[in-house]
Amino acid sequence: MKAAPAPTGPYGLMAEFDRPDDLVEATRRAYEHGYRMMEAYTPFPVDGLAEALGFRHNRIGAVVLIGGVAGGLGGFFMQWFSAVIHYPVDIGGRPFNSWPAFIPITFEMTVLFAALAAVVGMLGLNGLPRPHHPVFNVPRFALASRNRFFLCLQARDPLFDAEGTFRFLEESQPKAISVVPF
Amino acid sequence: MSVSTNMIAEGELRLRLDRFQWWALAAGGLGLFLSLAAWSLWPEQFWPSYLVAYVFWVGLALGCMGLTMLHHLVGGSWGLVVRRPMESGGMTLLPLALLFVPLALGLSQLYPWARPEEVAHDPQLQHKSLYLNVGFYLVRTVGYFVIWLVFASVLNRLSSDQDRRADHRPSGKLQWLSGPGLVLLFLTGTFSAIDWLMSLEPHWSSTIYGCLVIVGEALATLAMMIAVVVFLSADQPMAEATTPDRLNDLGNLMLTFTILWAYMSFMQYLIIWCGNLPEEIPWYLRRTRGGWQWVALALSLFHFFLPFFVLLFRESKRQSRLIVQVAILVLAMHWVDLIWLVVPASSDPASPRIPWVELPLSLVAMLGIGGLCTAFFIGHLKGRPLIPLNDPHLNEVIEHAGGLGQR
Amino acid sequence: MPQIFHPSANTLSRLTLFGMAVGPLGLLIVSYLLIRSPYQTGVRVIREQPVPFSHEHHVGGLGIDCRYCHTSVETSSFAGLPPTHTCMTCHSQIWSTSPMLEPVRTSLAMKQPIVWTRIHNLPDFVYFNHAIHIQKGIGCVSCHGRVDKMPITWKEEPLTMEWCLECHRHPERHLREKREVFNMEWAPPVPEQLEIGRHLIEREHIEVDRLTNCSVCHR
Amino acid sequence: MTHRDPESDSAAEASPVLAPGHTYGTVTDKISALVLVRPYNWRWFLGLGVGFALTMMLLLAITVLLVHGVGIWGVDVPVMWGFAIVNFVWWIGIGHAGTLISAILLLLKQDWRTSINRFAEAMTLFAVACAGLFPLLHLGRPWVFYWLLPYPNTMALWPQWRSPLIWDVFAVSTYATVSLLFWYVGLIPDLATLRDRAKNRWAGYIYGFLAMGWRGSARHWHRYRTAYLLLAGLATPLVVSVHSVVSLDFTVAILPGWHSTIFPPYFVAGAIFSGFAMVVTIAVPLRAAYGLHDFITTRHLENMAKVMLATGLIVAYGYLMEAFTAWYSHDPYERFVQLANRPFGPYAHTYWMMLTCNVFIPQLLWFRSVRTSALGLWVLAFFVNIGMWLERYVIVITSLHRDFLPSSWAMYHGTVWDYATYYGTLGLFLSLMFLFIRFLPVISISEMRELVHETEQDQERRAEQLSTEGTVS
Repeated sequence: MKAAPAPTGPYGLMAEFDRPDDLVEATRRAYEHGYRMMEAYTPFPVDGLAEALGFRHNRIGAVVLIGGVAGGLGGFFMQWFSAVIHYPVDIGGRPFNSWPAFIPITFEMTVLFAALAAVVGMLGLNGLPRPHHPVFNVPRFALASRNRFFLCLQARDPLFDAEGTFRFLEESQPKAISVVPF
Repeated sequence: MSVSTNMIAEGELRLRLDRFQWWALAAGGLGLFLSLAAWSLWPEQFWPSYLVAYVFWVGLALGCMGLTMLHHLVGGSWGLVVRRPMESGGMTLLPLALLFVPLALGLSQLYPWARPEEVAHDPQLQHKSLYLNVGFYLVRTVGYFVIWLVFASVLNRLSSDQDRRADHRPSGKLQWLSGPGLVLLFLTGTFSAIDWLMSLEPHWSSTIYGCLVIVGEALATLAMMIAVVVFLSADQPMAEATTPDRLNDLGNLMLTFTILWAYMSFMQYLIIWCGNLPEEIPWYLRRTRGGWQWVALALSLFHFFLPFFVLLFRESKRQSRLIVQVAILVLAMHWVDLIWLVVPASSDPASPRIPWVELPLSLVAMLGIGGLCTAFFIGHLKGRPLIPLNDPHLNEVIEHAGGLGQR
Repeated sequence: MPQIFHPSANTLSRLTLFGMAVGPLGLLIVSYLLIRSPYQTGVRVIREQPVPFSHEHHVGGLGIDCRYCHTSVETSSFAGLPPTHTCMTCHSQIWSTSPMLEPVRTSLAMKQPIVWTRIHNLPDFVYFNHAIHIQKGIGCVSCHGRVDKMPITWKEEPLTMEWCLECHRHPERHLREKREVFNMEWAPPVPEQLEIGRHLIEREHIEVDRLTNCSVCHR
Repeated sequence: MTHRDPESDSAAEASPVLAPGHTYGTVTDKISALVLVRPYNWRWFLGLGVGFALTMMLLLAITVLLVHGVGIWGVDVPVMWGFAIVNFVWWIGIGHAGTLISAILLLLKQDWRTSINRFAEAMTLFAVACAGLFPLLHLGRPWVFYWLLPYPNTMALWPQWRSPLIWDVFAVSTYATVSLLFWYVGLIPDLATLRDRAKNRWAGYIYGFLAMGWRGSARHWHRYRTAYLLLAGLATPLVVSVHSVVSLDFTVAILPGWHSTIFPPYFVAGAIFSGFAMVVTIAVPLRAAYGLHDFITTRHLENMAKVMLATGLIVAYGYLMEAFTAWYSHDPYERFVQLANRPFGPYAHTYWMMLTCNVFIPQLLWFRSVRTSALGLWVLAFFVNIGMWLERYVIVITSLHRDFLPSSWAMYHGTVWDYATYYGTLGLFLSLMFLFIRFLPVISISEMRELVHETEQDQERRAEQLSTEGTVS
């Protein structure tokens, strides 16, 4: 992470839209224009928006796979180690390595660790929790969780310049444009 | 996708179908001839092989009927491309009903309860003779076929009716019929599995057995339908109808049934393994010793793990080449599964062996019954539109197809 | 109502989540350590006795054999605590007026045994037999430590099931020749201990596999 | 757009999953108002009060239990598994519908799930909490419950991995954890909505803290959706495994009436059956009390009824297979339990009531008029709830009270404390449900907005298609 720019400047400029399609269109335009440090905010997942931002692959799947494999192997190992190596006890003549009986817990541990990996991975990769964020400084941003769609071009983008970017955003005919202070 | 053509197989597809049908017919004839020879030479080894092949193809026909009715009930775009092949698949019960006749001749070779000298020494079998006797067995089998054939022909007739009509009355009837039909099919499927397969070892019983066999049949049917659809979609008109989304849906269904099959198989094994009761465990002893353990291992690897991991990934379900390979693997393993269920039945639980001689016999029987069924199947399929044209859900399904890929 | 949080809330919330994940783990580690600490096991904790009896003096200094006082240790499950008479064999002659030994004399006079504070106490559901351990070659030191160096008796080992099992699983690490059982100073020649142990297991017919059966100790 | 499609005579079109006329704003306002604006009313207080009173009774029953031990219950040799296990299985079964509705229907892209998944998931959590109480209390010494877990103890002991009771510990705790995660992850965007709309400063803090700073970033949504979908994919087999493991508690024992291979799938079906019945039991009054007819439509009721019919038939299949196999196998013990003791023995009335509630009455669901009548469905669901409790009672008690040794045959009856504990958990469930309704959105707001979006898109596409078809012909 680069150091945050001087706290005097704004965080970025934020355009507000009524319809998800307009936001996707504006985002695509900004990306084509060369903007990279930007983020779109919507009240529900909009198809194609992340792709318009140039974001294609999230690594959640891999994280979950790793979690599941670790949980499954760990779960079986735990049972095998304790029943075969650490304290083998003959129960009803069953073999020490009663693998059919170990399957249910192995399965549960696989699911448990995969699910934990999914949630922790999602939060971690998203950089959450983060209750304070500059975008919340815009009063109208409260509508981002209701019915408005926002595009924020950040000041740390090399292409960003307060006036030019403002004009660029205006061309997408947003409902409003606001400065996002730090 | 255009619905402008009448969707009847024409041109290149028709040629390929004709060719395939001819080959199937030839293979079927050859297979049946060889079967006849095998029967006269090794009658004892022949009957289990014939039963395996017979149950394999009946299972596919029943699976086709069941999935057709399931589709009438719950809808979904997956059924669109496979409905007609499934309806034709259900009709193969017609030749299969005839092919049961030789089986009826071999009952005493197959089933201990059909051998009076064995029953005379076995009080258990005497007790069970109320249910397990040749007469009642045949009556039940005839009953199953009557029910199945009635449903298969009604499903086909109403579906064809729909092609020629503007209103949706036949479709409504189909939907109305499918609920009770599915219940009836599930029950007859269960009892046919008990009669034909479970009673091979009349001392053993398992309450999940019917479900297990039915799930295996449904899985094999899905695999077969994927193969059929990919075969058909090499040419127009099906080339346009078969999108990656459809394959994805069918692949997901196959994944579900793969998991269900593994789940039920494992649960039965776990419960019987834990219980370790003398009346139950021999069933597994016969199937996990003397070479059969490797078959069991192969089943868990190639009937479950490999298809499961391949089908888990979205991309692999959307490539027709890959998914067809998985489907063929599943079909082959379903056959191995049936061999595993049937062939060890007559062996001694203390020292079972794999009777390798039966393998070619089984192949011959598969070829004979399968060739005949396939020829009949293609003949039936050729005469009708490959897509149910006036299905009330057709538009919905087409619309939906656009949105499917995005999730 | 945007921006309701101060920037420090970011750190705070992450710390909270981190605490929720690490907290239980820390608790587990703490309890693991606590439960094995003298606080729970009583190892090396000095307990007050009616008479400050010193094994160091009697065993180390005077060279009295264990069996002089603990008479039944070779034949019974219970090692035996000496009756007051045993003390009096000497203390009627020496230190016979020592105020420290007043409770011993009272005990003799009143015919009431001395009430010692018990140091080694196993739960009722554990069956322990001294005799078999002595007979098969487990030295006193193995469980009770260098009693000859204890000015007042303490517990040297935790006597947890985990600890018992360690020896029941690998008796070869602790076995010694029978003649050395009561020898406080005998220490195994380090590299050969396992060899000696295995030899003794064979000679004494110790079935190691069965030593960890539940019913060996829980009868 | 109120364009009506000429082809729209199918049932799906006639009753949509969302009443027309809603926008992103209206769904947000309407649902969040249930939490933020609606003042406390007497009905809510009454409901919570009843739940609270019963919860106090539960606490009393537990206290008495801790003081006196499980002897205050009706359990004794040979029926050592009484109400505790019956209630455990019943509650766990109810706890299946929530996660199942959410997960499977999400995977199947069934958009009607949206308005019922949230409170069904909450129901799951509360039901699992109630379920978890029973085995713990049944331990006899509940305070050493942690002996069930594998941890490095001074006894060097490990749990008995070959025992289904330990599988249960793992299955139920995994299920509770994953359900909680699934529920919470689903709640995050809604908590953000509540944070942004809270009028009250403290409400803002609390919802904001729980929302973790969710701001609806597109990249976040992308990862969020994948994670949520994967959670659903994990939860689906998990749901199946949990009740399968519960069924293994019985089947692994070799008791007649328990040792049956059909148990795992038939228990799972039974769990979904009773779970959906409980969802209906809650959804019908909920939508009446809070005017949620727009979101919980007739289509939802009908779909739930269809699921109940299907799973009920599987349960009936399970009964049939058990009885048939007992007859077929000629095992005298199995035959006695299945064909003599259950239908004609001392607990015959329980058995026939079970069949009536679980098999006979649900056949009414074949009729569309029953499926679409809220009141009719509600009453029917009530019977199913009772029937599924009776099913577990029949399984647990009739197999135990006449086991292999006739000299130890005995009868079993629940005591006052058994009933107090059972009704107490009902109260706990009710209280938690009422608190949930008051403080969290009962319907997923963000998914509702998504549904509005999809509905609009569908309408647009349909309109386009219609106009192009018009030009062709």
